[in-house]
Amino acid sequence: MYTEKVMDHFTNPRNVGEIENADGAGQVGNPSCGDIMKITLKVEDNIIKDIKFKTFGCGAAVATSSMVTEMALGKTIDEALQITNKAVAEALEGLPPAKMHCSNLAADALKAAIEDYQKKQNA
Amino acid sequence: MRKVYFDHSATTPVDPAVAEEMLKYLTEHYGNPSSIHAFGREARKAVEKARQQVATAIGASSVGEISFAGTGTEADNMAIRGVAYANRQKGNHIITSAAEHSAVLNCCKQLEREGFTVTVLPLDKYGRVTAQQVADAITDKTILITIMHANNEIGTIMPIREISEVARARKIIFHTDAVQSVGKIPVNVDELGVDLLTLSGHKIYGPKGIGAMYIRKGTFWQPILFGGGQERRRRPGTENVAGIVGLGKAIELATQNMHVEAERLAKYRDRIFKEVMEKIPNTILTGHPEQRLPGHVSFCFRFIEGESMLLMLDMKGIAISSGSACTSGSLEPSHVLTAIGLTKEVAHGSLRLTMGRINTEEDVEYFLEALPPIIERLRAMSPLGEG
Amino acid sequence: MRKVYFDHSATTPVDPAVAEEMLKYLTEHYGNPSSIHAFGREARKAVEKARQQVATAIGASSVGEISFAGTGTEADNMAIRGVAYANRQKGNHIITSAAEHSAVLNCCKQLEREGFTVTVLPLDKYGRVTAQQVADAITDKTILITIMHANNEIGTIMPIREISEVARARKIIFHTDAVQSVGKIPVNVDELGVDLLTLSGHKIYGPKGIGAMYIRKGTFWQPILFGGGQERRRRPGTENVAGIVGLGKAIELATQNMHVEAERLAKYRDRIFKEVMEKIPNTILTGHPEQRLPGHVSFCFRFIEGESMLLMLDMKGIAISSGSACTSGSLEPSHVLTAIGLTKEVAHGSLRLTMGRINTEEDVEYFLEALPPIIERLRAMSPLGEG
Ligand SMILES: Cc1ncc(COP(=O)(O)O)c(C=O)c1O
Ligand SMILES: Cc1ncc(COP(=O)(O)O)c(C=O)c1O
Ligand code: FES
Ligand code: FES
Repeated sequence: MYTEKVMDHFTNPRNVGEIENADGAGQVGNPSCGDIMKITLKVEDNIIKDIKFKTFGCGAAVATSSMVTEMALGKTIDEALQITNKAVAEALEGLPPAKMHCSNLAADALKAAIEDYQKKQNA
Repeated sequence: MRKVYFDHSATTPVDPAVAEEMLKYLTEHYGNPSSIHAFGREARKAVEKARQQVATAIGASSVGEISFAGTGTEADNMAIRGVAYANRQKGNHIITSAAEHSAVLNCCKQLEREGFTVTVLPLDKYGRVTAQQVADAITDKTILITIMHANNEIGTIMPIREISEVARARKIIFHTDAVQSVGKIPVNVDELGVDLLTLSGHKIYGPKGIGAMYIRKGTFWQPILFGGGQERRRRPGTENVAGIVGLGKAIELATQNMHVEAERLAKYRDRIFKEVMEKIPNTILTGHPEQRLPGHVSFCFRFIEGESMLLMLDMKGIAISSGSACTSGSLEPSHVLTAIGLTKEVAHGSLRLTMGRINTEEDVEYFLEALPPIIERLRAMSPLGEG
Repeated sequence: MRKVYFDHSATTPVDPAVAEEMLKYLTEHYGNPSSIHAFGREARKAVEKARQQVATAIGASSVGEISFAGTGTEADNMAIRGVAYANRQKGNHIITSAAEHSAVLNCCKQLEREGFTVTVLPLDKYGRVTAQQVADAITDKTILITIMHANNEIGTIMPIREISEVARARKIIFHTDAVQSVGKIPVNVDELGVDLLTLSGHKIYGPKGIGAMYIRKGTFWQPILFGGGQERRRRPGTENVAGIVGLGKAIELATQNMHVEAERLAKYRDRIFKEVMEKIPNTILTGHPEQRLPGHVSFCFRFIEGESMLLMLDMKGIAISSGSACTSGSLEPSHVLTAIGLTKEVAHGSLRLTMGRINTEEDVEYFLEALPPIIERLRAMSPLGEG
């Protein structure tokens, strides 16, 4: 059902947790749907220096969260904003069709965290 | 790695003695039971022997009351739609429960589309309906009551006897889906007081792809598939001889060992309940604590999602299932779990562990060691909860 | 005593290689394909492999066009009733032939009871319908044409390609029952030009109790059984994994060996026809002399009745069948035999001999020796004829 890459990220998820006093935080999804993803970031010189996630969801949800944090880490804000749902799914060597919505959540959570960071910067 | 199969309500391995019987009817006695030559007669004999085995196991008074079908689902379709169409002149109202399997619920939905009216009775927190609820729902248009014997997801056993008394008193045809109860707890059509009863081979160490319907003599009914005259014109198509032989043998074996096996599995079940509830906080037992199938354990763990649990247990070699429908790509959690009053959020964290013939005490211990760290790990990853 | 099985159109022995594959999925890889744990994934893989084997064998462009069913009969019900119900808005007229199996004819009869109109095309003396007959029968209410590929009783092959061209030109959905042709003669859904095609495992050295339906992508259709979401929501119920695996393997084997085997059996067939017609007077060859299935031989012997012949041959160890429906307790002879213009009296003396993989030249010789004295004996007993 899942690719090896998905299972790897599910089994050994990267960047699990929550950054205290994060520069940006984003949460998407809702528990009654069975998917919630929360991403927190640390940004220095416009570069994502640290990123962590927490996820309530299926195997695909966990793996996409893990993957999106790995992809975003070390990137500039602008680069990170370019990460698409499709790119996350591709980096995982594909997801079952029924699970594509889980990858949507990952990129959306990242975007929400970055927007939160930008809002705080502009405030 | 140790392999522990804890998903007997999903399906069971075919008992080696059953497989052996079946094999003979694949390669050796391969005749078509409708043929009158020696090969055909041999096959016919085997089919009729199996029919007798099923009749005996469920206490039917005659073999003529048993028909074989392609699956438990088809047997449910036969029972429900066959009664509904045949009794359309008398009325169009059907009573069922929110606990039913999709094989029953989706037949009822189809009948609604065809102009029938369906009352789906709500469940109490243990997953039961009462005879009183049924009595209150009956109208003078009611032609069929269909309530399952034991639930697949939460293991709860329904008070079928009480319900059938209501149905009898009002002269309404009563069907029970006994797919999960046959071979695990006593099932006798007269003691239960049912007019129709359906069962499936692969839940009782028989093969997949064979089911059976009991129909009490004199019950108004008509077929739902059309073709040849097999199964006394009740279900057309060349008989699945090996499957039928397998079901016959399987139901015989299951009922023979039932009491000893039920006691053994109930002990495991109660131990798991006790230890898990003690060790893992924020756990909810689903279904009835006592009125449940012997080998059936079900929980919801708060703050986590079923599929992730399944996958992690799978990596430990433990095969188990979840009522969380996330696993099937839909975001709807099990209709049974929400019907017993759980929020969707909680229902998403459901786990169903169903033990059977191949399980041992060691399996139980292995599971009890494996589970807590998995729950802990997933909760640490979860944005929900107290963490 | 020698045992000669000459009833391959009724059913076939399961090929040992097929049985071996199946056995693994009964006792070892017994998971439910819907389960996401390792046991379930193993079963899912096997089901999808078999789907590919079926798709390849009949030239379907995608595995999504193949659904498994419980029997050939169920597959016919799915195809015919599924198309009829789904296209009810467009029209209510169905065209079929008098040659069809009861699985098709009785679906059509049921649809008539439900308000559809059915045209049953008459047959020529060989048992065929022509494309012209079909064209003439089409009305602007026609939603489905269902004509079988090869007939079970008389072996005649229908001009499916020509008929499908007519159907295409008029944009009418076309189904063929290929239960008897698959694995015996080339069957390719594109070359035949069909939208739906049905087949059955036990006619091709696979198990009984498994069938399949091909449905061309984009064809309007709806399910006829209700329940879980299996088979892409086309056919609910836990998949008969071992049966599906068996069908997949069987269709692969049958299509691999088809040409060599067809040649071998056609030789036997032609020899039997020649010698019997020479040796036994008052014999009528039924079906088409050339446009027929390779291993399929059918006659009517005047002045005698089928069941008596069958029983006498059976006593010689020869398993064979008769189109005489006397065998099922009704006095009506086969509808196919009367449809090709035989009188009831003649039709009663029918014999069908269908050869297959397990038959040898010696079987043929044994039969050719056994038959004449039996016919002679029965004719001597008969009040009819010249005697
Ligand atoms: C032409 C034809 N169609 C349909 C069927 C029905 O198949 P099954 O026996 O698998 O239901 C048969 C054989 O019985 C047949 O010969
Ligand atoms: C309660 C209940 N009814 C019906 C069914 C359907 O049986 P089958 O899978 O043989 O179609 C099942 C199992 O899947 C079940 O648990
Ligand atoms: S989180 Fe529910 S399907 Fe992925
Ligand atoms: S003569 Fe007895 S059934 Fe036909």
